[in-house]
Amino acid sequence: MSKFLRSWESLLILILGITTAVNISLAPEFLTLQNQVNLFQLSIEKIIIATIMTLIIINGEIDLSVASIMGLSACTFGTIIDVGMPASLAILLCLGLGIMLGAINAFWITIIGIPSLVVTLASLIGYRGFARVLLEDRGITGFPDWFIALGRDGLIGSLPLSFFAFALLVATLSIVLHRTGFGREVFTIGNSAEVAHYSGLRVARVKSILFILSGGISAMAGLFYAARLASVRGDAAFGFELDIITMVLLGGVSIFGGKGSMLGVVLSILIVLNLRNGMALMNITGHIQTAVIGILLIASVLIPNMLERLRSVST
Amino acid sequence: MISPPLAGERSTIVSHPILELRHISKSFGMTAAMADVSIAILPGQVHAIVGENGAGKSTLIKILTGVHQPDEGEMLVDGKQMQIRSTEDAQKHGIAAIFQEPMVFPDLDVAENIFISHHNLGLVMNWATQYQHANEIIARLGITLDPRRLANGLTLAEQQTVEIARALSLNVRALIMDEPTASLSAHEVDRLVQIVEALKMRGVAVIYISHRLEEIFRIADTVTVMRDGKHISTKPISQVTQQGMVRDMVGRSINHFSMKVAANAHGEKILSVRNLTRDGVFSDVSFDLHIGEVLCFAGLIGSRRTDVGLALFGVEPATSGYIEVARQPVTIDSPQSALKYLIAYVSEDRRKFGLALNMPIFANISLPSLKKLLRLFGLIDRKAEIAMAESHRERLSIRTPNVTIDVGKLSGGNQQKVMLAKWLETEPRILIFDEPTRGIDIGAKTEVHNIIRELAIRGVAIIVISSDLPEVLMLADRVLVMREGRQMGIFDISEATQENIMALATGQTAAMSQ
Amino acid sequence: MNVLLRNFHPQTLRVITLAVVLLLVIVFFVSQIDNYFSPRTLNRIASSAAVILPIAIGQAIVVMTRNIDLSVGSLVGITAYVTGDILAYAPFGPFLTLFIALSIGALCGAFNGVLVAYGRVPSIIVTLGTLALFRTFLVEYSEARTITTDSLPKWVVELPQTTLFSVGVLEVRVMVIVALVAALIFSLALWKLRAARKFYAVGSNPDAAIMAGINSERVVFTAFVLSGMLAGLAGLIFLARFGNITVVAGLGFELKSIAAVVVGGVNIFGGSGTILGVVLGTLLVDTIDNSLIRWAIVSEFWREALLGILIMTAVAVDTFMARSYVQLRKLVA
Amino acid sequence: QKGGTANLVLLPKFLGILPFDQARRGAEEAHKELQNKGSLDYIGPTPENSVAGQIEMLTTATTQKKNVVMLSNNAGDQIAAAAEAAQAAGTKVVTWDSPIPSGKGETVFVAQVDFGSIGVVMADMAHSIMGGSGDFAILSATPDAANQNAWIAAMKETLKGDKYKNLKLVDTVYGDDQAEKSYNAALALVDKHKNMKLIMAPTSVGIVAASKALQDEKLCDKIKVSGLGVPAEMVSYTMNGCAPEFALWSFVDLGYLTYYTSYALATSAIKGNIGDEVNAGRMGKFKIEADPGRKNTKRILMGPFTVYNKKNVEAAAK
Ligand SMILES: Nc1ncnc2c1ncn2[C@@H]1O[C@H](COP(=O)(O)OP(=O)(O)OP(=O)(O)O)[C@@H](O)[C@H]1O
Ligand SMILES: Nc1ncnc2c1ncn2[C@@H]1O[C@H](COP(=O)(O)OP(=O)(O)OP(=O)(O)O)[C@@H](O)[C@H]1O
Ligand SMILES: [Mg+2]
Ligand SMILES: [Mg+2]
Repeated sequence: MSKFLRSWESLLILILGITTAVNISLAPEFLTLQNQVNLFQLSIEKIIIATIMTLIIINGEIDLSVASIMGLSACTFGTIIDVGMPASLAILLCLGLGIMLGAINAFWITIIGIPSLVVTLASLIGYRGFARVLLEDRGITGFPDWFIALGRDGLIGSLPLSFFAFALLVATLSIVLHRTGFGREVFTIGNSAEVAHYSGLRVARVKSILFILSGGISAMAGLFYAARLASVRGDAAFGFELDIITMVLLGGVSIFGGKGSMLGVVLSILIVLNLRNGMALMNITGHIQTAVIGILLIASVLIPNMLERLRSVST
Repeated sequence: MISPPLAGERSTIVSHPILELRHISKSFGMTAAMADVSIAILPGQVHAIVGENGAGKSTLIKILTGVHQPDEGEMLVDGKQMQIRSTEDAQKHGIAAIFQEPMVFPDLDVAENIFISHHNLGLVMNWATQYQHANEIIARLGITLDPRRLANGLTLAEQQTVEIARALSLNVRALIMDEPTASLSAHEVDRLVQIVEALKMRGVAVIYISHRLEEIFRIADTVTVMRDGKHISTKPISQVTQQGMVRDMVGRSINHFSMKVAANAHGEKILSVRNLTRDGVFSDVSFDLHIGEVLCFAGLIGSRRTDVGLALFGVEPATSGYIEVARQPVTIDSPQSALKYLIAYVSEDRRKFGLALNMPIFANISLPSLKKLLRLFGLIDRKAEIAMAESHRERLSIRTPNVTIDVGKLSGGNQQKVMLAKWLETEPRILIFDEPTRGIDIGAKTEVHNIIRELAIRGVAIIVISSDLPEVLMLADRVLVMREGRQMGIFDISEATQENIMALATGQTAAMSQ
Repeated sequence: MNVLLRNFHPQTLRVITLAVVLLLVIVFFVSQIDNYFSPRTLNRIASSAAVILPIAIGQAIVVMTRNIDLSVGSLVGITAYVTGDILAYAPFGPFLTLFIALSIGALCGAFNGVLVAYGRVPSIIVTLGTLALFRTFLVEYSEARTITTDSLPKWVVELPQTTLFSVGVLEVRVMVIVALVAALIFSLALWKLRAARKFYAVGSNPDAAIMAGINSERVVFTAFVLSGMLAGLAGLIFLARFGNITVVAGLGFELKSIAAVVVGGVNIFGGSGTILGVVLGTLLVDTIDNSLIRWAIVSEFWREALLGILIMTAVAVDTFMARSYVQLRKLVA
Repeated sequence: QKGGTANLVLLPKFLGILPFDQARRGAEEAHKELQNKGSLDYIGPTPENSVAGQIEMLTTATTQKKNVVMLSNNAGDQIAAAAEAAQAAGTKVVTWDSPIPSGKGETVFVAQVDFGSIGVVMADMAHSIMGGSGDFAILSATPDAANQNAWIAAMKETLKGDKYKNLKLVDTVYGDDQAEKSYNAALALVDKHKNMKLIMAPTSVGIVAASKALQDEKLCDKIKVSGLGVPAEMVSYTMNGCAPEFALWSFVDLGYLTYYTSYALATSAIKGNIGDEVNAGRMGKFKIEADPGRKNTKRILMGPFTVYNKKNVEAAAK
């Protein structure tokens, strides 16, 4: 779109190139197929949600409750299996639950008119609480084999179903966002909800659709999580929201809405995954990993800003 | 702190300029907004700057006040070279500005809005005295505004007066006004002119930008014309004619100023409004609108004309009353429902309600008519979209390298044109313009007037809310006058004069207005 | 009535609503929990809120300027730990210690502030980064040691039980007073200090602030320094209250403080809010939290779910009241 | 047996906490003693990201073809899949401190003490502190902590015994291993249960927080604290009577033994079957046996643990 965005993405490509080069030269195992599969597999649920989070943040909102919806849907799945109902039914119920949880968020945000940060902060706490209510101190295992296989085994090659779900989401959401009328509405509302309203756009409807989608996709991610780990517990997916938001912001999506691209987010996802994987292979602890990503996040905005300023001063 | 200017106090003998720009250039990417401009500002004088939209006037102001840094050239304050890095810096040098787009703090009350950036009022607030001072300044401006009211919800005109009050209270040596009267009506303009006169007496240098040429002739001592970022001429007002000034502005002679043409032949009744009321805001507005007719709403600022427009567009629905479109009773409770009946509304506040500033021109133009561009699976036809934007760019002569740049980067007048384009594209049956020519230059103003008339001829029913009385008289077939939320009367254009409209608008009886 | 309505600042109403909601919550729990309305319970809730209150005030100031500070939790951790560590070597008195804690906090806050105000990096990005960065610093610095009460001077260990004065059976504790004094100072400053009003201005319309000649960079920077300082104060209170400090100290406080701030009626998009509201918001969240764990018929596992629901309800009630008030006012005007 | 090559990873629940650091010291001691030519990495996730982080780190170690990952499991059965994948790729998983509940993917669990006997010890401490009768409550870490849950279950089992018939467990609450939550939870217990005489906290964070809370509220003469704690952190509360008795084992030894076991597995000195014997340097010989607490799993029992009181706590705290 604008020049700045283009340069942001080229910056990301540069960072990605450097990270990959460093990883290849310093971590011999990096390029192995298994490692490349693991690299996605380990964070697959986060990156799936990052796709819809991109739309939500471009829309000028935020959804902090995604990880709690994931947790609650995973725990609901566990509970349903535990009482002996078939897994296929459980899957449907959980997806429905996710959509409902998203709709509850949407209700407070669009109908009552409370800022999404506040609403989803409360539902972050509340939904997680219901996961606790369901499972208390239990963990649930014993899911059907086909379900577990779905989460773990390769569907084509060694790539599991969840990977294709991610790819499909990236493709469709990126077309929706950048090529369709709905996407244009998302951008416009993010830019100025008032202008959008005055232009006859149905602001509440667009927002509701996004939050409901977010609920559904988070529930799906929760199911992938349950399948991959073959077990659920009350703390499933705890704290994932910050990682997801970090990826989206590093992708150049403006936290104030109205700006960003799916390409940027995909690049940023690749960077974060590569970086984490590379550091893990170099035996760097979790704290340092998080700190490095934090520094990268700040630096990726700070350095272009500084360069811009230097340029304007020197000319 | 706030000493009212004393009438009769004579300005000291003018010797050297307070402010001087020498060979200033500034470009934004490819656009050269200012190229090698030099001017000197003398104390006790009103220095008007005129030019077409995008000529670089606002850029000049922003450089004088430190919002932008020049690429080249130097600035002198009191004959000494200075760098002004921020508006704070500028204020320290005694320079303050009223910017083109009013900027208030919605969460602060009017009084705080006026005094927030004062540096010498002491550490501790005294709310009571602050309100008192605010009242004094507001009174001088001749408007009614409660200093305790939050700025949130002020109309554009009210915001502009708050900004004027803020600048006046600063006790400056050089005051820059970028289209201060763009949304004021004649009444308030008169007061402003008086205040400017008084400032002049005290030796304040005033830089005055306006597209209303008659104002320039009223108050300016010197006129500088800019075109395409270049300095064209600086002359004492006595040596300037309107024709000559316009020629300098556009680079050629224009003769076809807006002129009143005979009223259109009206068609059928398309809109009928009866006793439209929004509780506590306006009440009992009733009128009919016919195909091909231009109905103008006149009134002072805050007379709630905009609110009637908003009600008809469904943004702030009316609480009672009756609306009929094409003889069908309708309820309009949202912009979508208004658009469904092919009613469009061009807001007076382009930055807040009109344009998504960080989106490209084409996306802004296509926004309300996006449906036309949708193809299979809801994909947007990009080519058609660009073509749509290009056609408007040509028709309205929007000054921009291309239609893919962000609207926010255009000059104020060009933004206004983009907003007009956006609503023209919806091809409505009923089109409400709220201050349609706010901030656009006379060339373009003529163009807009022509467009409005053309639309009317083509069968669109038009409502124009305008504070610009000459404009009202020129465009209208009928004039509806409002005052404090009430409809004071409707004139046929044949009976309407500036005097009788103002008399109704200010609440004087017809007898008193002789 | 009319005059009353017109002269009410919307914020005044928020505060009154909050107070009413808080009262309702208390009345509810009084009916549910035996012996609830006792000096003892009051004391405990107050002491618990005293840890969060300073952070919430700092957060509120930052939020008023249309920013957010996610690093406060890590800041509390750093101050609590490093101050504890310093005290172990040099058992300073209260004032010097307070100075040290505030300085540590202010320093970290300044780091955030420079990046946000002068580096022009959005605050959520900066503080999301420093949330991790500060915590990592702490983990590296601590080398897995724990600060224990034994290594702390006696006055620190005894601070939580030190009472300033008693009103009947109600003991008013020093830490509660310290937190309240902080609230009072900032409340007064935001109301009365001309410079402090600029926090509102910058948050209300950042562009206008620049145009009006407000040095918004300095204002935003100051907000972060203050937030850091107040987190430092909270760190000191944390240290005194819990005595045992590990690297997880203050984990998750950022969300708690944001919850207190939004419940307290501070506009998350900047420009408005009062410290009194924040005090009530903090008390409300903390009271709900601390009452739920005392409510016998609610199982341990229902607590979080109820907390989420109650926060939502409180905010919704507040929004409704504020909205109907605005409507009422329009009618009257 | 010395001087072999084994690449080992010590993976605690998270970093920065004393007990885990002690385990590291034990492991390093063993690493030196055994003159291992391979590597010993001490890595861990952040507390907020503990579950996902442990799974990630275990998977990475598998990719790196490490021989053994020594895991203090914080992820419950959620890590079983990764552990099974590790085993399949030839990386053994030895758990310590906290096992994988289902035992899936776990080679052997190095148990600090017999989980059943911790139940007995806690019950005994409660019995002796309360003088044989009274109400008490448990303040645990998180509802998800496998080891804590096992100990609580074992204690409840023990309480059924005749000796404890006058002890009444009235409540179980969680402090999420956070100081302020545990502190508030302790005070809430006090308010909720008027006749409560003891808070039993089988977690080092909970026990100090509860002790501090009762001390601050001057309740120590009415209500006592007990459980599992680190002497250095507990010494003042034991000396002033708030927490007269608590228990713990040596984390240094636990790290040491876990290392020896893992090294033996890596160098194929043992297969990891029941009956295999680990020669653990200064600690002597240990046998792999069936874990009585979990079906189809194996453990090595370290033991013993120490009960600390006024007499021995000061020395241990040094
Ligand atoms: N921030 C910006 N970025 C890019 N271009 C800009 C920016 N601000 C102004 N320009 C360009 O500079 C030129 C001069 O604009 P300026 O706002 O000074 O015009 P103006 O004379 O004030 O016009 P108007 O009468 O419409 O207000 C225009 O072509 C405009 O597009
Ligand atoms: N005393 C008041 N209290 C609250 N709001 C007021 C008050 N006076 C005016 N307003 C607000 O100002 C607006 C009234 O003016 P409106 O915009 O309808 O008039 P207008 O004639 O178009 O004036 P303008 O020329 O300023 O646009 C309304 O939106 C209303 O909310
Ligand atoms: Mg301009
Ligand atoms: Mg108007």
